[in-house]
This record gives sequence, structure tokens and C-alpha cells, in this order.
Amino acid sequence: MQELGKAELNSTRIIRQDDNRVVIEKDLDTEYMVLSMGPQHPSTHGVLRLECITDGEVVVEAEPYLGYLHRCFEKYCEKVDYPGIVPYTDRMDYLAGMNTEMAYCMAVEKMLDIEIPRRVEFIRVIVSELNRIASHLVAIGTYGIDLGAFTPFLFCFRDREHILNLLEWISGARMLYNYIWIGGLSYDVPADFKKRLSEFVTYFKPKTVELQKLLTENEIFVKRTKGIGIMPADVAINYGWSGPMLRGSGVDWDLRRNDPYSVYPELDFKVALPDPKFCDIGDCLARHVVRAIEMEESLKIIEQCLDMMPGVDGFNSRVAIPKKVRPKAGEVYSRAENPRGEVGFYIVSDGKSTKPLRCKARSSCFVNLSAMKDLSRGQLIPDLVAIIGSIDIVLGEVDR
Amino acid sequence: MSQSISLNTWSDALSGFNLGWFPLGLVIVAAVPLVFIALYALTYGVYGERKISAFMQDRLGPMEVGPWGLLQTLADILKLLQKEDIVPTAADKFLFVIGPLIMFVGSFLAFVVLPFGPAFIGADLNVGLFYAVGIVALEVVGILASGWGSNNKWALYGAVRSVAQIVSYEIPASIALLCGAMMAGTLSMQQFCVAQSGPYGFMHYYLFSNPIAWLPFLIYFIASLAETNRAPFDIPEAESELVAGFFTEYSGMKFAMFFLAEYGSMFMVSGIISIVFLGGWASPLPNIGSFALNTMTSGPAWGAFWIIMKGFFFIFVQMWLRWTLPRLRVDQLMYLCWKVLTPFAFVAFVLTAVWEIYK
Amino acid sequence: MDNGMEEAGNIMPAAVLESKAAYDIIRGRFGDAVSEFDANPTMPFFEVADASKWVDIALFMRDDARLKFNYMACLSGVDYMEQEQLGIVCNLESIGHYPHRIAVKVKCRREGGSIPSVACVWHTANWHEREAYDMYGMTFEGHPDLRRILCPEDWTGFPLRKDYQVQETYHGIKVPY
Amino acid sequence: MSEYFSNIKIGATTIATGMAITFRHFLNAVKRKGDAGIDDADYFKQVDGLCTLQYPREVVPTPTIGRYRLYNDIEDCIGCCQCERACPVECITIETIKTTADDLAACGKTSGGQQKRFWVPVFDIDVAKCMTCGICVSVCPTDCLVHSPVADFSEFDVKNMMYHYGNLSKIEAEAKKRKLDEEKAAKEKAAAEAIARGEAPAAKPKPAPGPMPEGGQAGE
Repeated sequence: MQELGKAELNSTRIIRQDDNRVVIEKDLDTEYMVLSMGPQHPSTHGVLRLECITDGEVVVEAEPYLGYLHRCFEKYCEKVDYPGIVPYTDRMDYLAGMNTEMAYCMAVEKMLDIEIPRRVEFIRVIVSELNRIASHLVAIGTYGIDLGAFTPFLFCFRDREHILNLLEWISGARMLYNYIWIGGLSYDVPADFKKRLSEFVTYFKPKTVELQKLLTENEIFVKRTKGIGIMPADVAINYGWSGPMLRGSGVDWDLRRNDPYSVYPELDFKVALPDPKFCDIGDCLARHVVRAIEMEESLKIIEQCLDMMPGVDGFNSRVAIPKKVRPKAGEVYSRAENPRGEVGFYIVSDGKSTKPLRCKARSSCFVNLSAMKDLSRGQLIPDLVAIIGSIDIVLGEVDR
Repeated sequence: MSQSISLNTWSDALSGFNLGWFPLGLVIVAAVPLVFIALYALTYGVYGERKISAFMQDRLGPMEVGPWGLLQTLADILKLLQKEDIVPTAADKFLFVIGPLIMFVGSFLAFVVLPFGPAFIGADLNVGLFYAVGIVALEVVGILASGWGSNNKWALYGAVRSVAQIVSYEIPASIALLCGAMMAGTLSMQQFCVAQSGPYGFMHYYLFSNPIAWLPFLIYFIASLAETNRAPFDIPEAESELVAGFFTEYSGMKFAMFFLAEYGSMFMVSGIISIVFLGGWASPLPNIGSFALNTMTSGPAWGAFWIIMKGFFFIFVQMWLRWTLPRLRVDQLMYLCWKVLTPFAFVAFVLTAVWEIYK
Repeated sequence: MDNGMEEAGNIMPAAVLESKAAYDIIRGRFGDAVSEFDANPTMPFFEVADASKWVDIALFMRDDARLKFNYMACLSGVDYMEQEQLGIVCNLESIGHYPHRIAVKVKCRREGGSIPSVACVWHTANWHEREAYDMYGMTFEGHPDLRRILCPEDWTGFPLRKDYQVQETYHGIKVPY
Repeated sequence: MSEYFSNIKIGATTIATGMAITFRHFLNAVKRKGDAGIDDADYFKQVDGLCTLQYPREVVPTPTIGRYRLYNDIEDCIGCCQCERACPVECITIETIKTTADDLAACGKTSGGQQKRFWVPVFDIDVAKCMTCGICVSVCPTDCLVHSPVADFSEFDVKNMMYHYGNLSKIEAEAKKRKLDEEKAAKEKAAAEAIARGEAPAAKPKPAPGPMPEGGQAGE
């Protein structure tokens, strides 16, 4: 509330018109109500708290308050050695543990300058794409719940269950994998994995169509999300948005293509962009649609990886794992495309210790959420819920 | 019209039956539907909702208490009865307590005019339909009382939304029902059913015998969803926006009363729609030649069966919609009411009038 | 992975060269206000020697047609214990214009130091600077809303400083676990 | 105006499509998903219908690789303490006593044939703290520490989450400690005597170190 003084606030009325122009009317004697949304609220996806200043149903401004799930990730990193940090990165974005692990391990591998076996790279891509699908399923399902559609949520979770089973089968854990290790993987995939995974792909394809018909194309859903929370491309970039959020604003930017890592350059996939005929560029629906398209693209990537993955008998996935991780003195910023956007790790090593001097995690949700104040201005409370849902925050990652 | 002679015989006879000074018959007439609905509403409405939603979502639903979880809701009632009855310190105690009571009473008073068969009705008012519509709208007062009395911002939002919604939707709903009243030429619920019963079963129902009736039927169905705060119009309780809307602060038995009232009015509007457009207790089966299916399936007991089945069917459709659709936004709700349903209701009104004059 | 490594080997210097080119433009404009270019292969960076020019440099980097660093990927606070300094590291790049990226370091005194805020240049910096303040305690001049963000408002101390001592109790709750 | 009607039409058709989908699922409720594990070849042949499993009675089997309850086979444990050092959450507590020369046989060998050189009187795992990351398992040289696929090990009392794997009772541990001290003392005495005899006969013989109050603790 820096912009508007209190006296001014009480005589100002913000109205959002049909064409999304914000009109500010003055000298109306209305009173604002402060509404604390969260930290315990069904649609704040965890323990986010929004302090909304409302004018009737219209939100004048919503200020996010974070930190309810702060677990001192960065402080821990300075106390734990490099391989010991991997399980903590799982707990950062607990819906996409594989992706975060991969981002972290790539950062350390860059410092160590070690060579990763090709098969390991393919398995890494497969598991992180699987995890991307799982994560988007949660995002789409919970978005349905935010808008009152309960059934798609359970369909999403039913399908996610199969992905979690697959990942449990290869890593031993369902959500907090610690599967990708610095220099390799904790295990090679089981013998039947390829077959089961291709069965999953066949199983899952019709489900995405069903989900689209049930939720995305539903007229009420479209009406609730289209034209809501529009973020223009340049503002989105300035806010540092990344991932589906940025692509929802129509920016053709995907780290898998623009800053390629692992074996992504060899894979053929489309950067998901919203269809301007179906949605307004940059609105909630666009972000939702981008996630839906990305799931299908991930399936494609998985299929290609299954074809291209070199099969090695008796492959030891730990072959390149260094005995003692002690990088040279230096610093690195390395990032990966996570389901929620760019997750980067800035690591400083002093060259002497097996523990990093500084390990900063650039969390995508944290950055995406910072635009909340701007996005919420002049929206209705139900739209506020739609916007929070479309940002798809994981509080574990926001607060770290 | 041999039936009309026997109409209400049971209830009339019963209400005259006094055991000494105690009006036993009257108690039975008043209590039987109420007990039935209360039992239905709590146990099988909730149970049905949970099971139907579960099956639509590839889940099992309640399974643990009793075979197939049949006793689950009883267990829930026991739990709710044992819960502490909390009244927030800052709440307006009187309104807070009276709110659920008004809702409960409002929703169950309407059952007085609901005919459970050709011989059984609480009170066959000649303005029965008018009474039902009016008394169902009483819920608004309860919602407003509880929402305001809770002294909770979310509850207040829910209450204000609810009042706006229910009052608006009264208009298309009433006009749609008026179309039915024009077709039947009466406001008595019993006469509605009589007018729609006949040897050809469902062919006598207004929905099938009148080419315009589908329009008021649809309009009333949609509007009735909004009046009972069911999805996709459940914005007063909108659990993802307003936590639980107007009953955010309620717990224990008061909370259960909201549930009772919700399921009660669900059955009420289903009853009204099946009486006005689908013949109420009239059997849908036609007489085929000498095979008198219709006659066989008519009568007081069959009547109760048919109207309850029709009510169940509409409740199923309500649940089906709820577990399929997202929720509308508050302004879209108003758009739907004032810009879609109300104009169409007027069109239906005029068309019905024209049809009734020239048919 | 031989190919990949060779490729990577070729790409890295190329990326560093791009950063160098961008750096040269900045150097040409601001001269000694920026330090020498550090061709760190994993993160090429330069340091802002004159912290008071940091906002000007940031604006120049964002708006100059040859640079267009319109995207701030990350801003991390760092504690340089030996040099008695605190600092921030900003990772910048250009979306939709150029492939170059570069990191910028700005440092300040360890006790009571302050750094000009660039929240007005990149909105990303707003929360990240709040986080850096929360964890390290340097102030950001001109920040629109400099409060703690992750820790509670009334927390004492700055947790990520190397010499941080955790408080014994917080509202009667024992802190060290 | 045409937009108004097309809106109504789209609304009606999409709602009908959605309702058709949910109704199909409603009719499909006669089928139930099986409880085969993911490593079963038929896994994806039995995923149709209701997918709930009623947990305690029907369970999806955890794969053999499953990383859940930590289990230590103390017979194979050589007391190297690597897991204790590797654990990021410090949920393992180990105390060791060096084996005396005559006890080596009693201490035994691991299943891999390696001679164990430490008694492990205390090997406590606080599984309530354990975050099942598997780092301890990966550093274990004898593969005696494993995560078992037992996923449900809930307890009513958190104290029961502390698993004790030590291979000596307290009394035995005391005895072993004393034995080690004696041996140490004897050795030192012998060494001192050797020094006294060989190097500096004139020097005063050092007093033999008595039983140290905290001497000989924990192996190292």
C-alpha cells in the first residue's frame, strides 16, 4: 500500500472493466476491508498468506506474506556436504523432485567438470519429464479444484499415481527420490522399465484428451479463466517469470531449447505456446493450456528417449560418481527448466571444503509469485483464486 | 376423476383421528414426511452424494462402517452430536443460533404441501405452489443471519453472495413455475398431479404433452440449483474461495443442521419440479391395450414410490452436475440469471400462454 | 558423451566471449566504475567497483540496444567474511534479443553497508533483495518495501551470515533444535 | 446477438460432454483396479475402473528396491561409522569398542569374510528422524545397512521409533571396555618398561597409568 495513502484509499475505487482496463474512481465514500487470506485457506496451495484489501468483492490489492514453510535450505546447505544436499533439493519443490535434483547435480557437475555417461543422461531426462507430467497433473487438478471442479483433480491424481509407482520402482521412493546423484544415478533402471513406460505412455494419452474435454474445454472453466490475470510479455520478463508462466504470456522461451543441457538438443519437441484463438495471451487460461500442452510434449520426449536410450548390459550408473566431491574454488550458476520455471543453483566453493560456501536456490515459484501484487489489482476474489491457482505455487519451493 | 374423490382421504382421516386429547393423526401427518425426509436427507442423501461422487471420480467412497459403508452417515451424525457446540466469542449469539434453525425450518416447512401420493399430503393448500416457493425462499434469512452473526469476513461474503443469488433466481424460477401453473390451471400441488395422471402414463406429463414445457422445465431446474446453492452455483459456500462460506464458523450439530437443510431443500426442489412438470405421484407407465400397467402401478403406495423415485432422479442429476462442473463466478451467475434465464423465462411464459389459449 | 563434451568445450568459451563483448560495452560506458572481467567458465562476471553507479549500470544494461539484459535470473546475497564485505550476485540475461548472459557482483561493507536497489529496474530484484536483506542484513537504498520476507518480522540476526548465532528463544519457544 | 446464442450453445454442449464423461465413469464403477505392483507385467492391464485400494487390507506392494525402513544387519556391521558421518539428518548414533586381540575370534567375521575389529554396543537409528535419502546405505562398505521395503512402520509411541541394533548389552559392553583398558594398560606398561630398559635406564620409570576415568572410550 505504498502507492495509495490511507486517506486516499478510502476515497478511491478501482474498477476493472470488461476489456481489462482499470478505472480508478475517486471521491466515493466506501470503506475498505482487510481480508487475510491464508495461511490456512483451501486455495492458497499450502501456507501462503495474502493480505487482501477489498472493496466489496473487488480486491484493491493483495500483498503476499511468505515464510510459513521456511526450512532454511540455504543454511542447511552450508552444513551438509555436496551429495547430502541432494535429498534437500527434493524437499524444495516436492512435486518435481527429479527436476530440482537434476538442476542441482548439473550445477555441481559443472564445477567438477566431470563426464556423465550417455545412458545416465537419457534416464535423467526420462525421469524428469515423467516428474514434469506428474507435477503438471497436480497443477491442472488443483486448478480445477480452485475453480470448483473436483472430479478432474481426482482423475489427475489417479494418473499421477502411476507415475509415482514408476518412479518408486526405479528410485525406491515416491516423492523424495534422491535418485539423481552428482555424477550419476543411484540405480540403473529395472529391466522391464522401458516396456512399462511405453505402456504408461499408451495408457496416458487418451487420459489427456479426456482431461481436456472435461476441464479445459468446459465453457464455465473458460469463462472463469479467460482474460483473467493478464500479464503482458515484457512485464512478465521484467518480473523474471519463467517456465509455463512466461510461455503463457507468449514468450517463446524454454531453457531446454534456449540454454540446452543434458541430451535435450538431440530431442525433437515443441515449446508449448498458447493458442491465441482459444485464450487471451497471458491470461490464466493461457498458462493452464501451456501446461496441458507441455504434458503431451513430455510424453513425446519420453517416447524419443525410450528409442534413443543406449542399452548397456550390467550398466553401472554410479561409475562416474566421484568418491569425494570437492570442487575447485569457484562459482557457478546453473539452471534447468522445471515444471514451474527456471530453477537455478548459485554455488560458491572455496576449493578446500566438501561443503559449499554458499548455495543459493533460485526458486521459480518465488519469482513467479512476486507478481501477485500487480496481478491482483482490481480483480474479484474468485479471480484472485484463479490467479493464484494459475501461478501454480509450491510453497516448499517459495519458502525453501 | 375417480381419483380426486379419494384424494387426501388418508391424511384427512388421519388428521381427524385424536387419541383422547392428543391429536395423534395430525402428528403422524406432520411427522411422517418430516421423519422420512430427515432420515433420507441425513443418511441417504449424504451417503448417496458421497457414493455417486466417488463412482464418478473412480473412487470407492465410504466403505468401512457397515456393508458398503451404509452406516457411515449414522456414524457421522453420532460424531457431530458429540462435538462441542462452539459459539465464537465475538459472534452475535442470537443470530448465530437462530440462523441454522431458520434454514432448517424453512426447508422443512415446504414439505407440508408436497403430496406423497394421491392420498397423502400434509396440507392440500389451494396456493400450495406459491406457498412452497415462498417458504423455500425463507432460507435466505437463515443464511443472512448465520453469515452476519458469525462475525467472520468469509461468512459475511458468503451470506451477501447468497442473498444476491437466491433473490435473483427467485424470478426465473417463479416465472417458470407460473408456466406450469398456467398449464394446470391451479396452484394446488395435488391438482398438478391429478391433471397429469391418466391412462397413457408419462404421455400426460406436461414435459411430454406440452411442446413448450421443456423450456420452463430447464429454466426451473437451473434456477433451482442456484436456489439450493448447489454447484455450479455454490458460490455462497464456495469452498475454495470463501473457505466454507456462510457456515465457516459452525461446527457440531449446527453444522449438521445446515446439511439437513441443504439436502431437505434439494429434495424439495426436486419434488416441485417433478410435480409441476413430471406428474408427481402419477405413474409414468402407460396402459398398453388391455395390459393396464398404469392402473396397476397407481395407488397411494405406488404414488409415494413414484414421487420419491422422481425426486431421487433429480437429486442424482444435481449431484451429477455438481461433480462435473466448475463453479461460476458471482457476476457470471448474475449474468446467467438476468440476461439468460429471465428473458427465456418470459419467452416461455408468453409461449405457454399462447399455447394454452390456442391449443 | 565425447561429442557432447567437445561441444560443451566449444560452447563455453563462446558463451564467455559473448559475455566479454557485452562487458566491453559496459566498460566503455562506465570505465573504472566496473572492475576487470572475470572469465570464469561456469559464470563469467564483473564487479561494480563504484556501488553508487550500480543503478545507472543496471539501467544501461537493461535499456541499451546492444545489451538488452531484460531478464534477471537470480540475485543472491553472499557473505565475504575474509574481505569484511557483503555482496550480491546478479545473473542477467536477455530474453528474445541476444544470447549473452553475465553476472554482476556488487559489494558493500559488512556492518551497516548498503547497496542501491535495482527493484525499479527489474521487478525480480524486489523480492530477491528483500531476501538478501533478510538473510544478510545489508540494506538496499531506494527499495520500495524493504522488510524481512522469509523470516518472521521480529527475528533477530541475519541467518546466512557466517558468524550468525541463533537466538536462544523466540516468543518463548526454544530455537536451537 | 449471434454471440449470445453461440455462447449458450457452446456452454450447453461442453457441459453435456463433461457430463457424458463423468457418467461413463459412473457406469464404469462396476470394475475395480487390481493391486498388482508396478514390477508386475500385468500392471497396466488392470488399471481400469475404481482405483481406490482399501489400505490395510489391500496394498500396492512396494518394489524390492523400495527405500523405507532402515535396517541394520549387525552381524555384518564392522563399526566403521561411515553411515553416521554421512547422514545429513544425524539420525544414526554409533558407539564402538575396539576388540582386544584375544576377542577377535569371538567378534567374528562378516558374511563377506572380513574380520570385524569393533564391538558395536550402540547402533541406534531414529527412524522418526530418518528422511530415507539412502546416503548411509550407499556408503556402507559391507552392505549391512539397508532400507527395507517395509513402508508402514508407524508406532503409537515415538520412543518406539528408535531402533536399537547394538550387538552387546550394557553389562557386556562394560566388560569389553574394561578388558580393552586392561589390555591398553598392559601394553603401555610393557612399552614403558621397554623404554625404561632400552633407552634410558637412569630415568625414573613412569608411574603406570591407572584406570583412566574416561579412558578408552569409543574405540578411537
